Formats: sequence, C-alpha cells, structure tokens
Amino acid sequence: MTRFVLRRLGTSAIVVLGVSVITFIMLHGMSGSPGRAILGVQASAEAVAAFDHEHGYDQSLVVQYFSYLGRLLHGDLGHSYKLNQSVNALLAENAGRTAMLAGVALLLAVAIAMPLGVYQAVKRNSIGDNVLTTLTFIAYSMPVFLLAMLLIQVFALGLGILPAQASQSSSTFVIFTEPRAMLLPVLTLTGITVALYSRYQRSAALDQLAQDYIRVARAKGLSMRLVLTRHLLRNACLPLVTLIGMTIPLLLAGNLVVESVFNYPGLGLLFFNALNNQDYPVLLGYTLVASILTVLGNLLADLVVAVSDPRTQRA
Amino acid sequence: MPARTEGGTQLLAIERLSTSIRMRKSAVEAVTRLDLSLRAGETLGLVGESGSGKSMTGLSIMGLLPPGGHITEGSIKLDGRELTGLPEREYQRIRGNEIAMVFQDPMTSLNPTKTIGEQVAEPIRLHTGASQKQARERALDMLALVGIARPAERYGDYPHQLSGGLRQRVMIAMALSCEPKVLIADEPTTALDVTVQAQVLRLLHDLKDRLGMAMLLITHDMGVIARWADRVSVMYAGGIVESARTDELFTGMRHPYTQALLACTPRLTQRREHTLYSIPGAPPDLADPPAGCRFAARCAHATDHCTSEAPPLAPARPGHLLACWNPVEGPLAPVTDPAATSDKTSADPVVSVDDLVKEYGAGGFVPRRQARSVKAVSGVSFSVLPGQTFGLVGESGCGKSTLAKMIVALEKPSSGDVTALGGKLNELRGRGLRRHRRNLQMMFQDPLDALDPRMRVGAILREPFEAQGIGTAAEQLTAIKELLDEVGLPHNVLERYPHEFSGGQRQRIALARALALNPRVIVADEPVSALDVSVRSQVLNLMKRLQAKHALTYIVISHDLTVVRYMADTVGVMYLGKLVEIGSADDIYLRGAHPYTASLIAAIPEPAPGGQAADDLDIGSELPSPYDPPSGCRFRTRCPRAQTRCAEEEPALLTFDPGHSAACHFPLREPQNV
Amino acid sequence: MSGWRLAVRSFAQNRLAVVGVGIIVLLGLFCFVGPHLYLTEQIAVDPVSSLLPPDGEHPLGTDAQGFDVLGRIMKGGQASLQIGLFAALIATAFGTLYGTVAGLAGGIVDGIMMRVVDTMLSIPFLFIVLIAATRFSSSVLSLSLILGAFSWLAPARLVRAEVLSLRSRGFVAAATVMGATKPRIIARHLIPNALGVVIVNITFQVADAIIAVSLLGFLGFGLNYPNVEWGTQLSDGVSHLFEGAWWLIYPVGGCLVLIVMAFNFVGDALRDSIDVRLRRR
Amino acid sequence: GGESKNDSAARKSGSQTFGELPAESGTPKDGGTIDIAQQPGAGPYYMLPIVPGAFNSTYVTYQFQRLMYRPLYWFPEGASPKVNEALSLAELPKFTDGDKTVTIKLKPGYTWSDGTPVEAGDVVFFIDLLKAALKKNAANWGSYTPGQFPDNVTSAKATSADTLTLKLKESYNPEWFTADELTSVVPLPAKQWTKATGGSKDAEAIYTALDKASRDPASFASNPLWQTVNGPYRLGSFDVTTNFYSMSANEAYTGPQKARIKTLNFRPFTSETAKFNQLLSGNLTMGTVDQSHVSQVAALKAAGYNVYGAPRQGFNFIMLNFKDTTDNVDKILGQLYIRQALQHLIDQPGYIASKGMYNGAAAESYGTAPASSPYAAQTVATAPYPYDPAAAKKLLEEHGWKVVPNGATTCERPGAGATECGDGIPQGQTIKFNLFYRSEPQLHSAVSTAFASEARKLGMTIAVAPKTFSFLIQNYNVPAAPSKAGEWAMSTWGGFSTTPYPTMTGTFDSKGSGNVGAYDDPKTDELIQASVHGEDRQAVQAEIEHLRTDLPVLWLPNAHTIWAWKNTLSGPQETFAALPTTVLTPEYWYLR
Ligand SMILES: Nc1ncnc2c1ncn2[C@@H]1O[C@H](COP(=O)(O)OP(=O)(O)OP(=O)(O)O)[C@@H](O)[C@H]1O
Ligand SMILES: Nc1ncnc2c1ncn2[C@@H]1O[C@H](COP(=O)(O)OP(=O)(O)OP(=O)(O)O)[C@@H](O)[C@H]1O
Ligand SMILES: [Mg+2]
Ligand SMILES: [Mg+2]
Repeated sequence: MTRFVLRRLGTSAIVVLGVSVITFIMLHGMSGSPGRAILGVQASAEAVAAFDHEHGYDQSLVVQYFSYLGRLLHGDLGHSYKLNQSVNALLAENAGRTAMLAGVALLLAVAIAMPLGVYQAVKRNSIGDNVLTTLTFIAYSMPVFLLAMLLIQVFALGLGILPAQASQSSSTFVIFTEPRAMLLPVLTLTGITVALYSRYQRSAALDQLAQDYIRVARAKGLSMRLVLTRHLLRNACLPLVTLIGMTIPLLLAGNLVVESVFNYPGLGLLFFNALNNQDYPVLLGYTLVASILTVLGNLLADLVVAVSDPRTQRA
Repeated sequence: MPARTEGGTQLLAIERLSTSIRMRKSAVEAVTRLDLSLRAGETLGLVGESGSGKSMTGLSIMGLLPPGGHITEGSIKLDGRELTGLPEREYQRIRGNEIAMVFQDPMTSLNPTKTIGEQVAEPIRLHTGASQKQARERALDMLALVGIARPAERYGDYPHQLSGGLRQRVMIAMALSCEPKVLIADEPTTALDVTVQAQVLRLLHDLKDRLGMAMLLITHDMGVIARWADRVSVMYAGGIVESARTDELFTGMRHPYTQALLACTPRLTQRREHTLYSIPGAPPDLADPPAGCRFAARCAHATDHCTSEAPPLAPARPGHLLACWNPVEGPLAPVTDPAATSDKTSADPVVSVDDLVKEYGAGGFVPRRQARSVKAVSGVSFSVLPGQTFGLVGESGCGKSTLAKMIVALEKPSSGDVTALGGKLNELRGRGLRRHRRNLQMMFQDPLDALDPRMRVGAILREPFEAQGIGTAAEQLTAIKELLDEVGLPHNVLERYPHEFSGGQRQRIALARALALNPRVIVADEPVSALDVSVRSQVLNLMKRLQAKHALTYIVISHDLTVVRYMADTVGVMYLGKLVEIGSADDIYLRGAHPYTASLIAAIPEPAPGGQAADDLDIGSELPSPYDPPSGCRFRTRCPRAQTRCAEEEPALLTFDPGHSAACHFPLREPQNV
Repeated sequence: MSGWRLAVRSFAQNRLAVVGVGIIVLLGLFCFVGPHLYLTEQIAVDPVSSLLPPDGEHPLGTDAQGFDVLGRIMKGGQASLQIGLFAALIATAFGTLYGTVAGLAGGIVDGIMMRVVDTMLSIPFLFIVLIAATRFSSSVLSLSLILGAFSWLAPARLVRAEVLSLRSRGFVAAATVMGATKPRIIARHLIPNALGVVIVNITFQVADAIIAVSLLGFLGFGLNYPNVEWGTQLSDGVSHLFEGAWWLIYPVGGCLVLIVMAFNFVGDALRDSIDVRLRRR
Repeated sequence: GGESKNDSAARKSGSQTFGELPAESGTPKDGGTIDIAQQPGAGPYYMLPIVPGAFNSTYVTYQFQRLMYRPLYWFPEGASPKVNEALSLAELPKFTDGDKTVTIKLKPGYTWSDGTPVEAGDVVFFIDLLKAALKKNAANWGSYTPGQFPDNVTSAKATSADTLTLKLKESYNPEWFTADELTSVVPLPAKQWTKATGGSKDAEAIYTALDKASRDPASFASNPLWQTVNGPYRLGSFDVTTNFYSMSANEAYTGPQKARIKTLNFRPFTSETAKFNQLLSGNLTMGTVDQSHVSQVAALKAAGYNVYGAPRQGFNFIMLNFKDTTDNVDKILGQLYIRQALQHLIDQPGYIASKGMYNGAAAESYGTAPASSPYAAQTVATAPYPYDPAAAKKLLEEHGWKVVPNGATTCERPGAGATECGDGIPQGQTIKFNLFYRSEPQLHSAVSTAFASEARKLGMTIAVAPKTFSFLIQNYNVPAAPSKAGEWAMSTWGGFSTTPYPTMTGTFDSKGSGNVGAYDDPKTDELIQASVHGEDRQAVQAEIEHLRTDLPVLWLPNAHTIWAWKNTLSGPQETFAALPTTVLTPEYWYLR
C-alpha cells in the first residue's frame, strides 16, 4: 500500500512538472509584450520596454521558465499586474467560492446519480428507466451554457421566481446565505454532472448486477433492497469514484462556463477575464492549479479505490 | 458410502414445471414439464449436457430466475408448501433458510469487497435474528465445519486471498449456515481441480448427513453422480428423460440418451486401442424445440412415433421413471472399433526439453528482485519420440501451458533449451524460426479465443499458407478443402464466421488450421476441456485418426486424467513447475510411484456406482504460492508421507521401470537399482 | 451471417440507434441540402431588419445582423458538423496511431508515451483549448486542428488498452505459431479487431467535438463573418435573450442538442452491437 | 425601447444625448448613503494620484482619486470639456516670457483635512514626486508622454505660500498647456507625507514609500497616510477580494460645496448584465447602462430611475495600418480616394438605428473632437463622406479600378495620375484587408461585419476576426509591435478619449508614440505643431478640420455613455450632465 502510494505520488509529481512546462510554453506562445497589454495602447514604447525589463519578460524562454519554476517551488505563482495582486492571493480569494459552488454541485450530483444509476440498472428497460435515460441523454448532450440559458429562461425570465444572476457577494458561504441566488448555477453544474455520472453508474451497476455474487446474496434470502445497499452499491460505486477523479477537468470547465454565464465571482470568471485581458500570470497560475487539482483528484480517487477495494491492497 | 434412504418423507416435489425465458424476439423454454422429487436425507443427482436446463431448474426452485425468466406452469412444493407464486417477502424467508444453493463458480460468487466472515454471518443474522456476536460465533463454527483451519484468523480475509477450493468451502458454509432443509448444489466442483473436487464433494456429502438435509446435486459429470448420488434424474433439452436409483440407472438404464451419455463418458479403463463412443448431432435449440421426443433426432432407436408425440415420464418399474417410446435395456456394449494407431518407430526424439525454466517477473516499469517472480516452470526435462503422444497432467497453475508455449516458441525460456526437429529454438530467429514453425503447431483450449472473430473460416484456414508463403490462391483453396474433408466439415463453412459454430466444430476448425502446414508436432493445450462429453469424444477420435494418418507427434496437455490416459503413450505429471513423475501411461496409472500421482488418480470419479474413495490420499486443497515454492520437494506441504528430509533435500528422479521415473524420497514403490 | 452484418442487424434492432441515424441524416440534409432549397442572404448584413421576430418571411426571425435565422442555422450547422467530424477524425487518427505504437512497443517506450498522455490529460481541456484559441484566427480547419490536437488523448488510451488485450488473445498466439510476421499480425488481426473500438470512439468524439466547438464559439472563439457555427450563433443570441429574442437561442440550441444526442445514441448502439457480436458464443 | 417615437426619430440622425436631464428637485438635505455601480472589471487598484500605466483608467481617476485629491485644475464644466474654474484649486495660470514661464496662484481657503492649508509647496512636491517616479521607470505614470509634462518643465518653484512658477523648455500654446498638461497636476500633502514616510526630503525615497503603500490595496483604508485629503470624501473601507469600497464625507472639506451624502458605496460587478439586473431590482442608486440593455430602459424608468446619456469625450474608429506592405495594403490605404470610398461604406445613421448595434444610443461622429467641444466646428457631426456605396463605387472606377460586385475588384489603370489607381499599385491588384476587432462587447463584431459586408458588395475583401483587447493592442500597433506591421490592415477596439484641448499630438503626428496605424501626413504634423506650440488659441480647429477629411482612421459613431440614477437622488443639473464623461461630483448631490 505504502509503495503504491509512493509510486502514485512519484508519477503525479512528474505529471505536474510536465504540466508546468506545457502551460508555460503554450502561454508564452501567446506572444506580444506583457508590458503593452498591461500599460495600454497609448503607453509609450519606453514605458513598455521599461516594464518588460523590470519583470524579466525580455529574457530567453528557458531563463524565464526556470525562474518561474524557482518561484513555483517557493509557492509563488506570480503577480498579476492587471489586478495589482499576487496570483496566490487572487486564487485564494476566489477559491472558496468556486470550491463551494463546485463542491455543492458535485456532492449533489453524486448524491443524485448514485441512486439514480442503480435504480435504472435494477429497473432496466422499464418506462422509468427509459424516461430517465432519455433525460440524461439530453442533459448529457447539452453544452453547459445552453443548460444555463434554458434554466435562466424558464426560472428567471419566464416564471420570474429565481434571479438570473448569481449572488455578487464576496462571501464564501453565499450558497447558504442566499440559496435562491445560487440555485440556478448549482443546478446547471449539477445537471451536466448528474447526466454523466448516472449514465456511468447505470452501466457500472448493470455490470455488477450480472455478477454471480449478487445472485448468491439473493439466494441467501436478502431482499433486493438489502442486496443493493449491502452488496451492489459499494462495488458499483468504486468505478464512479475513479470517474469522479477523472472528471475534475470537466467540472472545472463547467465551472468556468457557469461562473461566466451567471457572473459568479470565482476562479472560473477570474480565468475567463484573465483570458480576455491576457493576464498571463493568472492564466498560468490557474491552469497549473487546475492541473494539480486534476492530478490530486485522480490520485485521491485511486487511493479511495485502493483503500475500499481489498483486491488492490496487496501491493 | 452414501446411505440409501429409500422411502424417506418427500421434501421437495416438483410437478410439470415449465420455465421460459423471454428474449427480445423469442422465448427460450429452458425447462419443460419437469417432474422431480427429493426426499429428506437423500442426494438426487441431476445430470445432463450443457444447456439442458439444469441450472434453470435450480433457479426456478430458488425463485431467482434471470430477467425475463418466469415459471409458466407447474408447481414446486417444499414440505407441502407451494412455492410458485409465493410473494417475494415470504420467498426471502425461505431462501438461505430452508433452501440454500451453492453455485458453480466460487471465483465470482463471493462479493470481492466483503470479508468472508461477514458474508457467512449475513444469512445467520438475517434469518435467525442473531446478534452480531452470535452470528460471528455461528459463522466461525460453520467455517470450522467446512474444514477451514483457524477460522478466527481467516474470518477477516477477503475472497481474493483464498484459493478456489477454500472459496467453495466458504460458499458451502454460507449456504449451510442456517441449516436448510434442501441444498441445491449447481456444479459445485466443475471449476475446481480434481483433487479439490473430491474433497469438496465429500464435505458436502458428510454435511448433508450430519445436518439431515436433502441435496440436489447438479452436474454434467457421470463420475460424480455415480459416486455421490442416491438417485439420478437425467435431463435432456429441458425435461427429465429418466429417473432411477443410482445403481439401477448405471446398470439397467432404459433411455437411449442415458445409455449414450454413459457410453461416451471417458473412463480410466477405456482401452486406448478402441475408439470412443460419441453421440451424433447436437441438442435442439430450446427457443424452437422440435415436436415429439426431443432426443429423437439423435436417437438410433427413433421411430415416426417419436418425432410426432412426446413420451410422458412414466414409471417403468417401481422407482424408475422413464420417458421413451422405444426403451433400451442396460448399458451399451463397449465400442470395439479399433482406434487408428500409428506404427511406432523408435527413432530420435522429435522434441526434447532440457532443464527448462520460466520465471515471470511481476511486471511493471522497474525490474523486480528475483524473489518476486513467479516460478512457473522450474527445470523440466523430457523428450518425445516421433509419432507418439506425450501427455502432461497436473493441477491448475502448475505450469503446463507455460511449458507448452515454450515448446512452440511463444515464450522465451528463462533458461534451458527446447530442441525441436533438430533445431534449438533458442538459437533461431526471424526467417529461420518461421520456417521451423511449420512443423510445430499448437491447438488452444478455447477455440473461440484462438479464432479471429473477424475472419471467415476460409481466411482463417488460408492464413497458415499465407504466413509461410506457400502456394497460389488456387492451390491454397484445394488444400483447405482437403483439410475440411479431413476434419469432417462441409465445404460451405468457408464463408462463415467462428461464432456461428458449435464448440466441437470450432475445435475441428482449429485442428484443421493446425494441420494445414503438415506439421510433425502438434502441441494441444487442453484441446477438449471446453467441450461437452459427447463432443469431446468426437474430437479425441478425430485427433487419433489424424495422428495415425500423418504420423503426427502430439503433446497433449490436460487436467483431465482420463483424456491423457486415453491419448498418451508417455505421461508426465507436473506439480508446481516441476515434473514429478514420467512414464508410460500404464506406468503412471497402474504403477504410479509418486504420492502426488497416486492422489491425482485416486481423486478421479469413476462413472460406476459404488466407487471407493481413497481417503488416505487426501492431499488438502491449498497449492503453495508459485512466488516462493516450498524448499526441497515442492509437494511436501501436501504430502501424507512427507518427512524432514523432504524439506531439506530436493528429490532426484529415480527410475522404477524402463522409461518410468519419479522424483520422491519416499516413493510408493521401491525404485529399481540403476 | 457475417460479423459486420450481424453487427448491423443488432444495431438496427436498437431503436435509439435508428433514431440517432435518422436525426443525423435529417440534420445533415437540412444543413447541406437545405440552403439549396431555402435560399436566404447569408453574406450581406442588413442592419435595418435586425432582430425581427418570426413571421411569414422569416420563419425563425432574423438575428442582430439581419440574417434570416433559419438559413443561418443551416449555414452554422455545416460548419459545426464539419468541425466536429474533422476534429474527431484528426483526434482518432492520431490517437489510434499513438496508442497502437505505445501498446505494441511496450516497456519503457510505452511508459514514457503514456506519461505524456497523463500529463496532457491533467490540463483541463477547455483551459488549454481556450488558450490555444486566443492565438489563432478561427477557420474550420484551425478549429478542427485545435480541438483535434487536444482530444486525441482518450482514443490513444483506449486503443492502447485494446491493443494490449488483443495481443494476449489466442488468435494472435495462433498466428505467431503459424509463423506470421509482426506486420502481418498487426495488419490482419490487431487493426481489424481494434477497428470496432476506434469506430465507436469516432462517434463519441464527433459528439464531444461538436459540444467543444460550440463552447469555443460561445466563449467568443468561434468562426468569423461571413462564416458562422452554432456556438457563435448562440453566443450572439444570448445578449438578446433578455429582450425576449427566443428565436435566436432555442432553434439553434435544439439542433445542437439533437445532433450531439444523435451521435451519442449511435455511439452507444455501435458499442453495444460490437460487444454483442464478440460476446456471442 | 423606452423612448417615444420622436426620440427615435432624433436618434436616427444621431442625437447628441440619450434622453433628457431632469431638473433639480426637492430640497437639499444632509445625510444618507448611496450605492454606485463600479464598471465591471474596473476596480481601483492604486492609491497615489501618480497612477502607473497598469492601473490607469478614468474610473480610477474620477471615481476614486478625484473624490479625495483635488487637482489644480478641474475639468470638465458640466458637459463641456473645458476647465472648470469654480472647482479648481488655483486661478487660471499666467504665461509670460514668450509662453515659457507659467505663474500659478492658488486660491485661498483650501486646506487639507488636518486643517493645514494647501500650498504651492504641495504642487512642487507633486512635480518632484512625478519626476522621481518617471526616473525609476517610464511606466510609473500612465499619462506620461516622453518630452511632454513633466520633462518640459525645467524648474518648478514656490515663490510664496500660494504662488508657484514653472519654467518651460520651449514655448507652448497656453491653452494646450493649461488644458492638457496642468489638468493632471494634483497637489499632494507635502509636509504630512514627508513626515509619514520617514522625514527624508529625497523625492525618490518618498515616492518609493508611497508607491509601496499604493500597491497594498488591503491597507488602503487603514493606512493613516491616505487619510490626509483635500477632497470632499475620504476612503472609508476597501475590500480587496471584491474591490468594494466606500467613501465617507470629509467634514473638513473647504471647497465650494461640502458633501451632503455621508457615505458612497461603490459596488463591484462582474458584468454589465449583473449590474443592470441590480439596477432593475432597485438595489443600486446609480450606475451605467450598457448599449445592449438600451431596449430595456423603459423598465428602468418604471422602476424609478432617471436615465440620461451622452457621448463620452472621445472618438471611435476603424484603425488603418499605413505600414502593412502585405498585398500592397500600404499603397492602397495611402490613397485618400480609397479611404474616402471606405468611409462612404459606413452607414453611421443606420448603425445607430439598428437594434443589433447601437440601438439608438450613439451620436454620429466624424472627427477627433466631440461635438460638445468648444473647439469643434459645427461640421463635426456632418459626414464628410456620408454612407453612399454608389459614390464609393464611382470613386474606385474613376481611379482605374474595375469594380466586380461580390467578386474581386482589380486595378486596371496603374499609375500615379489623377484617374489612375495610384503610386505603387500594379495592374491586376485586388483589394484585400484583414480587420481585427475587439472580441467584446458584441458591438465591435456587428460593426465590423456590416462594414465587411458592404465592402464585399464592391468586390473588396475584408476578412474579420475577433481578438481580445489586450491581444489587439499588443500585436496590432505599429509603434509597439513594428515587426507585426505586416500582419494587419485594420483594427477596431473602441476609441481614444480626447483631452480638453483636442489636439492629436502623440496620436496622429508622424512621430507620435500612440500613432497606432503609423499615419504619416506632413500637413497634419504642421497643424499639430501649431496646436501645441503656437500662439493661436484656436489653432486646434484647423487640425480637427483637416483630420476630419483626411481620414487617418475611418470614423465610427460615438456611443453614448448612459447613466441611470434613482429619482430620489438630485442635485444641480450640470453635475449630472458631467456623468457621461465619467466624472463624479457627488458632493453636490442629496437624497430627496
Ligand atoms: N439468462 C438467460 N437468458 C436467456 N436464456 C438463457 C439464460 N440462461 C440460460 N438460458 C438458456 O436456457 C437453457 C438452459 O440453460 P441452463 O443454464 O439451465 O443449462 P445447464 O444445464 O445449467 O447448462 P450448463 O451445464 O452449461 O450450466 C439454455 O438453452 C440456455 O441457453
Ligand atoms: N504472463 C504471465 N505473467 C506472470 N505469471 C504468469 C504468466 N503466465 C502464467 N503465469 C503464472 O505461471 C504459473 C503457471 O501458469 P500456467 O498457465 O502455465 O498454468 P497451467 O498449468 O496451464 O494452469 P491451468 O490448468 O489453469 O491452465 C501460474 O501461477 C500463473 O499465474
Ligand atoms: Mg448450469
Ligand atoms: Mg493452462
């Protein structure tokens, strides 16, 4: 087990290093002088040159990468000159709200998808299953923004019962203090995630239902409900755990879109604005953090599976 | 000796049970008007070919039919209580409590994420309302009862930590934990090695007696039936064709199917010079069953009456039920058609294996320490003479397949040499090796896996010629047609795909392919173990015939000792990567010197009632880990005769007869002085 | 009956799959043949007749630039479908090649190649694609390339796994024993058998690519005048959603969901039917 | 739309304002709190009124710093872009010595919040700090143009507590120097800040300390440094996370009008729509309304808001790149008749009326000065080359082009003659431009497409593509990225704002550092020279008129900046008239 963890940590570290190289090179490829972007169109050439020199943007790519890496190793993600704050601070300020939004959506999605998928598997090809399958197919085929717009149209513009915008408050806990304002963003993010998870959960549960041990459990005299809760659920959820780990990039992407559609101040909006402002350090910083989150998510999922699946505990 | 409890109270009575499984377009009539009765304390054997509806009968009783499955008519009475149509809640109270079931595959029948203790305790808590502690106590007792040593230590183990035999014991413990009245054992030992099979069946039998249950023993193995069942019902295509006391059935059967089934079951006494009996044709499609007697199409005694009207199951004699218009009397006389034999020319060996070793690293990026490798084959030497058959037997995982792969150069040995047809395979590369392969072909266990599902039979059979660059397209086609004639398949199969054939036909195609290049040696790894008995004998007969015709040399691998006995001139017995005994078939089967050989042979269930179990040769079920095999003699951990010397010193091969040697410090016979 | 025919039959038995193919064909005709039957001005903007609600002349109204929305959807659909297909083909072609090489090479080469895939998979797709999209001017080709360049990872993994499992199949061993060369085994056995997985993957990739390109369009990196795809259309429509210009959003949004769903249906059914054929014994 | 039929008729021709200013009403009273919307993404990130380029914006200047630190000369005066003497700290300057010496006299009575008077030394302090800042890094002051202020001031001396003399390097047009240079001078509390930063008299050390404090938004509200102000308000609180900040009335303010409203809350938003929704739901006292929401103005009025808009002080354009040699773009754009033809293709009234574009909220504009500028002639709102595709076609044909509608128009008569294509344009030349537009708001896309669509009808190809604003100005800007001059022919991202004295120095003179398209015209250089250095106070008018017709860029309508404020808020009309210029004078306002 320890060996497995160490090995996974090792590969994760390599992956993160690779990510830093790729994102750095890609963002560098966006070309142009950061100074010009920051100082504006009417700034003098001297001012731009002075700015670029002061911040090392006139050095070679390799030198820049290594100084960036050096700062990274000290936990310094850089400084956004557009927003006059360190990237660390910007990410820290916004992380709470994003984590709250994405976290609540994820929890909801899992809480809905797990029983839903199992239900569909148990009642496969029933009317209920077919209706749910169709619904999940639609949700699964719907780009996030379209779902968001649909919800806005129905609940905000049509029925007028929910606000079209997320709360603009800076509090991390708006979801609890202003649940009405957060309902649509959470629903949107939950919607697409549920579609993905429940489809997967359904087929995982189907796979497990076909296993002999289910029949054995039935033969012991367990009711279907007990068979599901005591035997099927754990085995059918292990693959879902792995999937959750793997879908973190999707969740972050969905989060980006949801935040920009609903104007929810968080990391996604920060990234999107930075993209429009060419705010290089913020882009780099958040991409890297998102990648690390992904790597960690996968790692965590693997560990959870390893811990809860006795078969993998040998190593 | 099974107790004969005639006239006990009728516990389970099934009348005119029909079960059908709805499919998308059709319905499979898995069970048709089946009658069965089970008395307290007896074992009823249910026997039949694959697909005859045995499992569906068991599942119907349990009320656990697969999706789409339902009982269309008939009744199932347990102790006078009707089970069909019973509400699910009440059925749950019966399952695991009054009727329990042991399933075929112990590897997949346990929940991989729960400890075995929990799984055994679960029905106890459920049905007896015991507290967690009480249930644990009871589960420990049950684990001890099924022969698991130190149950308290094993209680928290997960299924994957147990060997197949132990898992099946856990399954039995689970089934019996509430002391049910009826136990349904559906092929409880098919997935197990023959040594383990004997132990598990004995255990079931003893427990049945001890707990006073009745047992429905489902199997396709006449040997198992003969030894363990009090009464037998023979099933064919969804219905019972004959039912009688075991000894009566084996000696005085009346149904042609029973007769044929028994005739094609291989025995150790089968004379190698005679061909095997086989049943022509294949069982009917249950989605579209024929009218009349379902066996009529394959029956030698069938008349017009048989094809028009189905015979009812009626008493032929007291206690002997039969469904046949034209009954027969007693078993078929043994076939005496001479099996084709090749003239044995003693020449230089065609294949010789010299101190062959194969160790698999545990895999992965970084090379591991030596200790973590699987010692699959550890120093095996033998040689095979041209035109002869070399048989290789041993328990699962002992390295038979690995050895076979090295012989045909699919795997590279870690050390040692294979010399085939005068060339050292190690030294051959590329073109040379490819040319060499012509003479060295292989047949695989699972023919479906060995035939590319996306190729037509024509392309499959053409492939050897193309790979070797032999002949023009037209020549190839002629050769292919000849091959089909040889294996007895019509020419029109060329346009079909592998999945469109039955198992026996597929194995014929595989054999045709192996023959295509006119090889001198064919290595056959479990060539018939995936096949039903009736088909099995067809394939074995065919192999024999072809051997004689083409002067082939066979290396036949099987865990089925009767197959090896029938096929092989020389037999090697493998244990955990080592060859422990080698000799002529008679040497091994009649004069075995190694305790392991003896226990293997003793474990074979003979398809004749009243067989005596050799209890003194019980060798336990746990095969040591191939990662670190025992020191000295590898068999010592299971050997009834083991002494300290066995752990210290590795036994050398001692000669007992000419060409017969075994590696044992304390052999069953005195070795010859060399 | 042949393996493929069997697959086709089991596919045809899947009602959803047939619906899926139907939708794809209909929408394909709608987008590519429709503009020849329903003629509209899609090049010259008409600021004066912008944002007209649906009426007899414009069944789906006009957009902010005065284009007929129905005709616009046809035009946008062409691009969306083209990009989806191109991107999927590029990703699948490259991913298949990559996965095959890794699976066949094995050992350290495989290890390194798969770490590269892991690394790129760790960077959230949308982020990296957005960053790439800010660099290039959008055209059908450039968008296909950008999407293709970052979505070959999944097929690469899939194909590698398939190759690894095929390599251990009996028929490959059988071919080896016959003396078949490696290239022959790859060409005759591995590729035809892995093809099913690849084809199934293409359908899912098309669906994913269409969604991805719509996302890019929505976020402002779609095609430019005079070209358009559905994402850009939706993004342009959003600003008028609050004014009640529903016709800018829902018709095109519906088409988008339909086509993606249709490809998913087909992919699911294909996967099932290929599985069925292999499972059948 | 919420406007009446008459209004929309007026808009068609490009009305100068959006709606009417309400008259002052109610009786002024003290107290209360109002909520003002910040512009999305435009939060203030810098405190010291010497704002580095990175943080420079009109919002930072006028909605943050000017409330606390009053400039020497205030502008505008209501809606007219000229120096507002009443709100200025000094009397208008006197120019002597051939316009090379400037004498400035501070008005009496202005004090810092601690009671000490605002003195000439405080002005000198500012100039010293500014010089120190620029010595460290040219990027340290966003309004810096090399060679101009403060480089052109050789010495600044306080001759008495309230008088100050500046010696200039060259003689300058007094109007220009006052309006464009002195308006950026902000007296700063010299004594207080010298003491607070450690007592050193070294301007560089003081600047370094102030700059450091300015880069720590978290301490803006708590740092005592920033509590010494001379404006009507001082910073009450500042939330770094969201950029919410509030201003509280400076009780010690000694200007013409003490603040009545006690607290101004400046609320941040993530988007225009978010802001608009907050307005609609009545949660904001005031905020701007984006073009895309103009059609919902009626709802806003119904919710109890006054809505008023006017063009901001500036002009919008499609930038032309005179240095793009790809496909002879430079030669083609170099021809005035081509630029005229292109301008003929832009339908300003049509664009303004279109619901998909300006939606009525813009004014026609054809020059560098806004119509409201006292320097602008009446002609500014009249099109020199009105929308007329036929005229454009005629121009091309008269100059030897074969016009192929929806195809490729080619040059048939090369040569430099009056009826020939022009110097350097070969036979068979086609007209192909690429046009990069700012990716948001959508307006840019709509305008670019409409323009490209018109050009296409005359066989000219204009390939449009969106780019983010930052990307545009980084890459498609000849002085900033000369190596990329061949990559673009046109770009549009909005516009330039104009200074009170609207000369285009630095923008359209051939050496100007902001001459994005490298426009090079000797006549223009000459006129700009006169505007900046000449004696004639009206010289800039000739410059404006010349540029209007010579088309250094293609003119686009000037969008209105629209404000909405609750009708419970009132004050003198001209204080609301100044809103579209983004300048706030909230001390005059009161809640009815
Ligand atoms: N889940 C199922 N769906 C449809 N048909 C089935 C299903 N399971 C079994 N059958 C069919 O029912 C018939 C009886 O099957 P059953 O499993 O009872 O045979 P069996 O005698 O147990 O064979 P084996 O020895 O192979 O286990 C067969 O024709 C089989 O194809
Ligand atoms: N490729 C491999 N990598 C690692 N271990 C292997 C490999 N192939 C076989 N083994 C191990 O080597 C040992 C011998 O396997 P082999 O397949 O030769 O046994 P067998 O006698 O053919 O068994 P069976 O009767 O079950 O087919 C087993 O412990 C097996 O797990
Ligand atoms: Mg069965
Ligand atoms: Mg094997």
